[in-house]
Amino acid sequence: MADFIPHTPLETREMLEAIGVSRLEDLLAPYPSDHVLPDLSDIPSGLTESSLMRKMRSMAARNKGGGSVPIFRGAGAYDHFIPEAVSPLVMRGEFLTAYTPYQPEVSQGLLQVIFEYQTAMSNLYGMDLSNASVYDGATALAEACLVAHRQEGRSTILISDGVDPDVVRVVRTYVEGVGCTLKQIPLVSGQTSLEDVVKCLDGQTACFVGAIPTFWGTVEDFSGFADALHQNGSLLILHANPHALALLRTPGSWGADLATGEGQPLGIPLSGGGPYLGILTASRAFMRKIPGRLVGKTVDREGRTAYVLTLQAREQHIRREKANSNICSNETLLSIQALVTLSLLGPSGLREAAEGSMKNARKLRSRLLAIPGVSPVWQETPFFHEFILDMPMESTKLSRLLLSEGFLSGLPLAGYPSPGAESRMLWCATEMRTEEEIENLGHAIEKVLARHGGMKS
Amino acid sequence: MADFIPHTPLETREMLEAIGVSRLEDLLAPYPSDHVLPDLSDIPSGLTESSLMRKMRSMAARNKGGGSVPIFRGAGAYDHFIPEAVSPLVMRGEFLTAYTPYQPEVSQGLLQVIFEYQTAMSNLYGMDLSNASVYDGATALAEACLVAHRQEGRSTILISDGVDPDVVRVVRTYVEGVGCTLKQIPLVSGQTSLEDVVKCLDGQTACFVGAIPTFWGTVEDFSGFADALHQNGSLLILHANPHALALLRTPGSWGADLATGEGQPLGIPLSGGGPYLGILTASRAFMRKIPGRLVGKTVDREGRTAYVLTLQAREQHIRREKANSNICSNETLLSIQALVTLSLLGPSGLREAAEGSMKNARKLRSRLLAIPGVSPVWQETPFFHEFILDMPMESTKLSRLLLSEGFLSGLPLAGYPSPGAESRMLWCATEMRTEEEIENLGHAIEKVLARHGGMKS
Amino acid sequence: MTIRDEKQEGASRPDMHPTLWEISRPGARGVFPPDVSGSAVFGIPDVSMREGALNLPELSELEVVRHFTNLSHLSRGVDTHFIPLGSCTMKYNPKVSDKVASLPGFADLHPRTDPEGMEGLLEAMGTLSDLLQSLLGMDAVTLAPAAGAHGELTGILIARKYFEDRGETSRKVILVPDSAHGTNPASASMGGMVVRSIASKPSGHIDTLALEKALSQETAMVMITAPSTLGLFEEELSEVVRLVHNAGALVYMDGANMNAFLGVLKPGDLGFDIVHINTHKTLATPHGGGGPGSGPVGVKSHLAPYLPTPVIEKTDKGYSFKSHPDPRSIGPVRSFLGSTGVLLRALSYVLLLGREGLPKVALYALLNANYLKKRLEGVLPGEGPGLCAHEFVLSAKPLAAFGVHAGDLAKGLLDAGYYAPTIHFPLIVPEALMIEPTECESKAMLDGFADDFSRIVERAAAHPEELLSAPKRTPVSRPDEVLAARDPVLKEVTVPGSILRKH
Amino acid sequence: MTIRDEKQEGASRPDMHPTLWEISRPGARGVFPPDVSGSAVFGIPDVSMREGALNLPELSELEVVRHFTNLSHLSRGVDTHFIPLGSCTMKYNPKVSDKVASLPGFADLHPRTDPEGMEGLLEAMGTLSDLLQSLLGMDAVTLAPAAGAHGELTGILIARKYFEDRGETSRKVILVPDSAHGTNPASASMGGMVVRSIASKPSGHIDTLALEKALSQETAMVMITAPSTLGLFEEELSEVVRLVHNAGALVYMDGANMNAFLGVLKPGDLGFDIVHINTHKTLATPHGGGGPGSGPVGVKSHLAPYLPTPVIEKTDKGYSFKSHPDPRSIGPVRSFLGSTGVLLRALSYVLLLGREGLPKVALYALLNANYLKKRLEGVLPGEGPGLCAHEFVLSAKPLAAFGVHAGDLAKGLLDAGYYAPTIHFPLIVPEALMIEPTECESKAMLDGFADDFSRIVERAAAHPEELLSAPKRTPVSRPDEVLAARDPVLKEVTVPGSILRKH
Ligand SMILES: Cc1ncc(COP(=O)(O)O)c(C=O)c1O
Ligand SMILES: Cc1ncc(COP(=O)(O)O)c(C=O)c1O
Repeated sequence: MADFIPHTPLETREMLEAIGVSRLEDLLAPYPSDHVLPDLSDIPSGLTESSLMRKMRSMAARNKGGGSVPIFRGAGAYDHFIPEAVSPLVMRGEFLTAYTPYQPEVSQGLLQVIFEYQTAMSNLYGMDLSNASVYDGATALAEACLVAHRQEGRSTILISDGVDPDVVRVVRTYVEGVGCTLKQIPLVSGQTSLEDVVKCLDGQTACFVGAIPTFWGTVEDFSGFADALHQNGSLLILHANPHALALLRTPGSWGADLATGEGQPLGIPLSGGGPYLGILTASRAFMRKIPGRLVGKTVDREGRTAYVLTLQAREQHIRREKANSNICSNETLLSIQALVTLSLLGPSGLREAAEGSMKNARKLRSRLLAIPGVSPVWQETPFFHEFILDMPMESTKLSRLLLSEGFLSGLPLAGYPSPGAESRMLWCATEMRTEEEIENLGHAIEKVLARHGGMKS
Repeated sequence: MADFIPHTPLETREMLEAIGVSRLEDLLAPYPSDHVLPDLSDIPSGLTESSLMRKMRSMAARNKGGGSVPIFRGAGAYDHFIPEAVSPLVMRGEFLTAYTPYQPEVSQGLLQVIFEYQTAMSNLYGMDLSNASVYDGATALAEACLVAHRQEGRSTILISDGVDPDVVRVVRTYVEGVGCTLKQIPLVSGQTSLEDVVKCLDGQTACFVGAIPTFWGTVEDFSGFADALHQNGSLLILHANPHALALLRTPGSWGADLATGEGQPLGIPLSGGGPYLGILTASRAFMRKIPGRLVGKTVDREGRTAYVLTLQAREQHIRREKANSNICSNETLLSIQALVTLSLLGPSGLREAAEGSMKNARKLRSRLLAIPGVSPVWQETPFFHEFILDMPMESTKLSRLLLSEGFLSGLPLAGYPSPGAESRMLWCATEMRTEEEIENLGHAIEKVLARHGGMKS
Repeated sequence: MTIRDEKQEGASRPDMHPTLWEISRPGARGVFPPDVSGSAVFGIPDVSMREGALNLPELSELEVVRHFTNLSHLSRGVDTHFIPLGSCTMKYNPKVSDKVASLPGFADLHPRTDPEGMEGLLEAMGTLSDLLQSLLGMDAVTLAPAAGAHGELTGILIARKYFEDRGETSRKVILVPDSAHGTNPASASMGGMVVRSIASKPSGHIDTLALEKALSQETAMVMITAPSTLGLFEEELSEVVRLVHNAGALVYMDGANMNAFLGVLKPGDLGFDIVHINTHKTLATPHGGGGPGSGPVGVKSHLAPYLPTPVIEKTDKGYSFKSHPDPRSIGPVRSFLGSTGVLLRALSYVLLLGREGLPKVALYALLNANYLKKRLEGVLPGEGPGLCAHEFVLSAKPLAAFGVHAGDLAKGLLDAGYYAPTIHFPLIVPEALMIEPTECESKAMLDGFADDFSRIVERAAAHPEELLSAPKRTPVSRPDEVLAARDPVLKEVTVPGSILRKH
Repeated sequence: MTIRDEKQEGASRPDMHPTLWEISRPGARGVFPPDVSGSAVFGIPDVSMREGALNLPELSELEVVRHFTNLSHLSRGVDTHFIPLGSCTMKYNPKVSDKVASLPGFADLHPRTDPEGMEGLLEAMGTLSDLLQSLLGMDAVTLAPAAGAHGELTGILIARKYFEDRGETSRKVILVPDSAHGTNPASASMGGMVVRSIASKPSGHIDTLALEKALSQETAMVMITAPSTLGLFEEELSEVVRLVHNAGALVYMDGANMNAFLGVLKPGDLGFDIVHINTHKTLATPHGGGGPGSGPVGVKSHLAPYLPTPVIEKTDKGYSFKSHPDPRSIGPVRSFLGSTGVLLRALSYVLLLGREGLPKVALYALLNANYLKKRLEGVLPGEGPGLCAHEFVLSAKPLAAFGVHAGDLAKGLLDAGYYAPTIHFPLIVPEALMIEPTECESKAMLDGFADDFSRIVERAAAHPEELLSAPKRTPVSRPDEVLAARDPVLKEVTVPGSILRKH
């Protein structure tokens, strides 16, 4: 019951007349007549706005979102605090319904915001520069690997098992297309050993990829990695959670050539998985080699500060098959969202949120370890706001049972590669969790274990 | 945990120095020292944004809003359709956080919108002009009565029992302050008899007030009222539901001198009772006598169309104790909301919504009358989208029971003046109700009656 | 038809945006309401049905969205500009408060829901009431009034009823300082009282002797704005209160300027019997271009029985409507409980700030006002070197010699990228410019404003013609107000779609 | 510091708004995150901790709100202006769709929630998938790709895997008409394929003979944009499809222009094996200043096994994740299920329009394009008098004699209050201006645009200097792009608060 077509019947008639046809359907003349106006009987009738809202509200009610279940799961998407001022600013029609700022004179607002986003990401990652975004964290890392591959044509990508296995799968999809191979470096107590990496280096090594923190929550020491890689003519790529970089050592400071990340933790709603924000930063040496849009500062004809899309010669619309990437639409609105969030929090707010997450993760861990049958996987390995525990029940089953108790538990690691295992769960607590929620979760687990018995208890 | 104070400690120090004091508290010197910095221990500590949201969400969850119970209640506040485009437009910061447009050069957007609102209300009520709003429908009617009183200094206000008794109470509060008396005209089968009115007319009659439709849902015939009143030197004031005027004869067409209404049905959320929108319209003769702001069209120095606040000599900031009213802040944002809603619906949409309400009200009435023990109060009196029924149970009790079944029933009329009564309910159905909801309500009533027994069944 | 962009050269500022009626296209449709099936025979006699067309705009949804989005660009709010409007407290309106008011459960709650179905709202309103009671130092609070002026009227009616009940029916006079806001005398009149104006001393303070002379058996109440509209705390307030009470009258505080006291001074402690505050000033609820506001009123215990209905009370089971309100109540002053959408924002603000943040509001409001006053010292004459409260008044009188008035300075400030101060108020200061920075503006903003203000005053003396033709950088230049009032055009009378007929 | 208003005289357009870093005030605070108690000793060795300050802006909440609100005024969107960008389908983005995506249950859903906790989302995505399958006339659909180009890459990888599985590993060539969007060849390269460009006929249509010659045992796929980027439906499409299939290759449809077909023509019926669409064009999801988009891909049954994971399937219990995806799948192309926030908007759009509204989209898109084409006939040369599809291309070449280029006309249109058409694309038309009005613009808007366009072209010939100095009514004039690229400044390097140091 909506079509967003403004025409009155009279206007339609006048326009058809001006064109010189008599019916709307006459405009289909260039199309193959045997296929036009196909049967649409399998498409339902249009809904009014209020019927649509009813329908979608009832679908939404069948999901267990953070508003109905406290979230103790992370694994690449995090329930962080989003200031209420973010949405009214980001959703302003001027930003929301703008196109890519190809006409700079009427896009200065957007261009300046992107420029500021690039600044924020450069500073957060400790890197020289950032592009204007790519699709998500996984594709950001895949694109970075392709930059490394193109650099010297080398085709082996070493990747730490600390990187999210699901991200690794996306990287695989991307890089195998151009004939690269991935080689995974196993973790030792949740950390990548430099020796293991060095052992794998050869003339085909394009890069090594590490994670900050790892998928399993641990924080690594990448001392010496950059030197070893650079000596071999290989690049260091670090895939980092931008939220964690409020406290953890930056990719830039570890000597990374390229650094990527999933921007979702910076004020972007969980939203069932997207749209998220692919962060891609680099050292200046790669300025003309990275994919994606870049906004630069310049002056207009009267010498006023002005912003423009720049270095477009890297992009598909100029370079076509020789472009650095095929990316065209990116995630601009989400980059604005991340920027607004960071501006509202400021460095202190971001740091406090990260510290709050770490505090809560430690409280959660203590509470869970107090449950008989729950045991740690690594005792001493430093971690950020996630950690693995061995649970006294098959993890997928435990997760389901806890969901029906009203909690989104840690991620069941059944089916995950090592250190995942049938009975293990990857737990997370952000600054959004309260002591009461942690305590209630503890009780719920105890209740569930008592009722259903544990696998090992 | 918020104070919205931008100062850094350094800035505060510099500013104190410039002023020539050493501590912030020194700025309190002009205040009586024995009272400054009082004990605030009964005020809780500040909350972070997320704690506030948690607290307020849990309060909100203890209310039964339209999202959790279908609303079959009206009686002055209606659950009409509000297009989703309304809120993002009205909540734009430029409108939301603006002050009264005293500086027209930087308020043209706001002024034009108010001018358009005045146009929409004039057209809807069939009146020559509208002001820029007053507080709500009740105070609008009270202000209109005061206009009538000031006109010739007459002090009797005849008011039909068709007017919402709660609105009448507000009018009483207002007019008794200036020494007027209210005289109520009873209804006959839900309608005011012209004869009854004429009988009451005398040299002290300032005006007669009728309602479109009445509080009890009925639609009246005001033929002859204007003439009879005008012959007596009295005014006709009609208090009309603007939504109903999509279909019903307008105050202007009945010959009203002033017409008022509650603007809530025009796209304003129920919001527990406010802020709502007081509509006040008039014939041109009263242009300089009505209260409230007026926006007029004029030209700027270069002859461009421009809008300004005009005829301000009526207002308190110029005329002080001789002003037409004390009103200063009004309900501008709500007037914008009503205008945006009307623009989105257009005349056809408003008409369809009103017709939808009438259709649903009739379906509801049939369904309820099919329940044994439920009986009509008036059989033939025309009605808009509300009607009274005699229910086979004390109405306050029935209402409570139905609320716990998940329905906001008709308004219990226990305690209301005639035609209200212990067992009567004022039912309403807007276009938002579905056949399913009506049917479910019917079942719920049957269930409740069966379980609890009816008073009369 | 081209809707011109608002970013224009001054020399060729285009005509205004067309109105909704000018772009209306008969037959065009926007949003469709719910589709209700069934017969359209309603049994209403023709005589009671609308005759003729309903002249509302007919537009597509996109046209409506564009119209209002583009018009919004032609207005300045706190979200876009510094608004130094004295007596208006244009502070930041937290977005989180908007969110709270829009929560399901609040926004979709029918005001006549049975009390069992509105426990959350009653708790919210009861809590706000208690908090205000404490902050105001009063014994009871009503949240009903819809704005400051409405609070004043409520206060007047309470006083009136109070004296009637005491048999002192001759107490019909309300004394109001001449520096008071226009709503004070207007509210008194509306409440059927007689207004007497009390001249202020040259310093702007209440003339205590004049007041004493004016007090009589007929005096019902004295309305005092505190701090005054000049931003001054009455030197002799305690004496004034004593005199009024001795005369058997009540003392009312217009608390529109409560931002100067919030958390640092309780009106009740000063002896006031009644006080109203403006949530849309002190408690950071948005002004919305002129409203909605909300004007809670606090009273001392002797006046509590007179508060308007409905009354919320705290019982051991929580907050609920008082089922048997005091028969002495003045009755309801508006429909329903209050502007709860506004009051929820006020509550959110108070809860966010808490006991730590609330006194900072007043302290920093004083800091900003005094700092800016200092920075503008010597630029234009003001009240002298002492400390002001949350705002201060300057006089543009020295510029009159150049033909420049307060209003012209205001226009210059518009061009400089600000909203203007309040002008021509209070009436007792010739060519008044009343400046209130609020606690929310940064030192950087105040410094920029002071620089621009000083520059404008300098140029006003040197090149008055420049200022007289300001503003130049706004969508329109000065509108012809005389023309507007001569034969007022108060609504659009264009035939729908007129602007489109060009084609 | 004064943040200047954007409404300015051209002659004195002020410098840009300062950046967040320029107005940053070290020590200032905005919003506080949740307050978590407990020890801040975390057991992380110093070597792994951040060293040095985190250089992010420090501002009050109000400063942040003002910054972004004012910056928004410097950008044009569909909500403010007509955006006739060819190949971009800048149609109205329904506000109700934004609301749907923000509903609790959708917006706060963790992507790794157990399937039992995301039944509603799975139903939504499954339903959209089914609807698209029908509208595209394909046998299976993936919603994973994050944009059109991402859909293309997905399609390329599917084709590659398909031929690998068939043992036809030599099929590595992708043929792409030279009128194609840059993403087509770029995606092919990224998928490890070899790109060959096919020259178009002067008419803009595919040169079938040239194509036939190019086809070989090495051809994996031919990528065809339909309607083409010139707004033309390929005359010999069925022949082309036949030839490609005969050569054992696949035919890919770049469906970015699907708005011309929606509900009136199903790509599957035309013989395409793979098609992607851009929800941010055809299905009215907002472009967001450059993204997010979403690029669902439909395939015929022989390619269904290759679709990326995760796969949603319909069972008798509703929609669920396929627990054992086909081992032939190309694997995941992004994290999680898809850009569900975008896809929910696309679903809302399709459900609102339904079977009645969907074909109207294409019909009115054709109506608007053909009407505007007619109105501009004779103003600049185009493709000739025949019917176009949803857009058309003009060439500004005749103006080259006056030194005026397509880009200059674009700047003139900015001054007239529009966004510009797409320029310099497709590459095969010299001085191309590609105009796509979409179905959402009114006749009045198109008439105004046609008048202004014609006037600008006229003045371009008579007074080229005027156009060469355009735009004049925008916040800045033409930026120096050469300077920008010479030694690129890609981030703010100012010391925080630099702009404030003036005081
Ligand atoms: C001192 C003073 N009193 C009263 C009022 C009236 O308040 P309202 O506009 O909310 O009615 C104002 C409003 O500006 C004011 O400044
Ligand atoms: C014809 C065509 N193909 C592909 C694309 C790429 O789509 P996206 O920007 O979503 O990656 C576009 C975008 O403009 C296009 O116009």
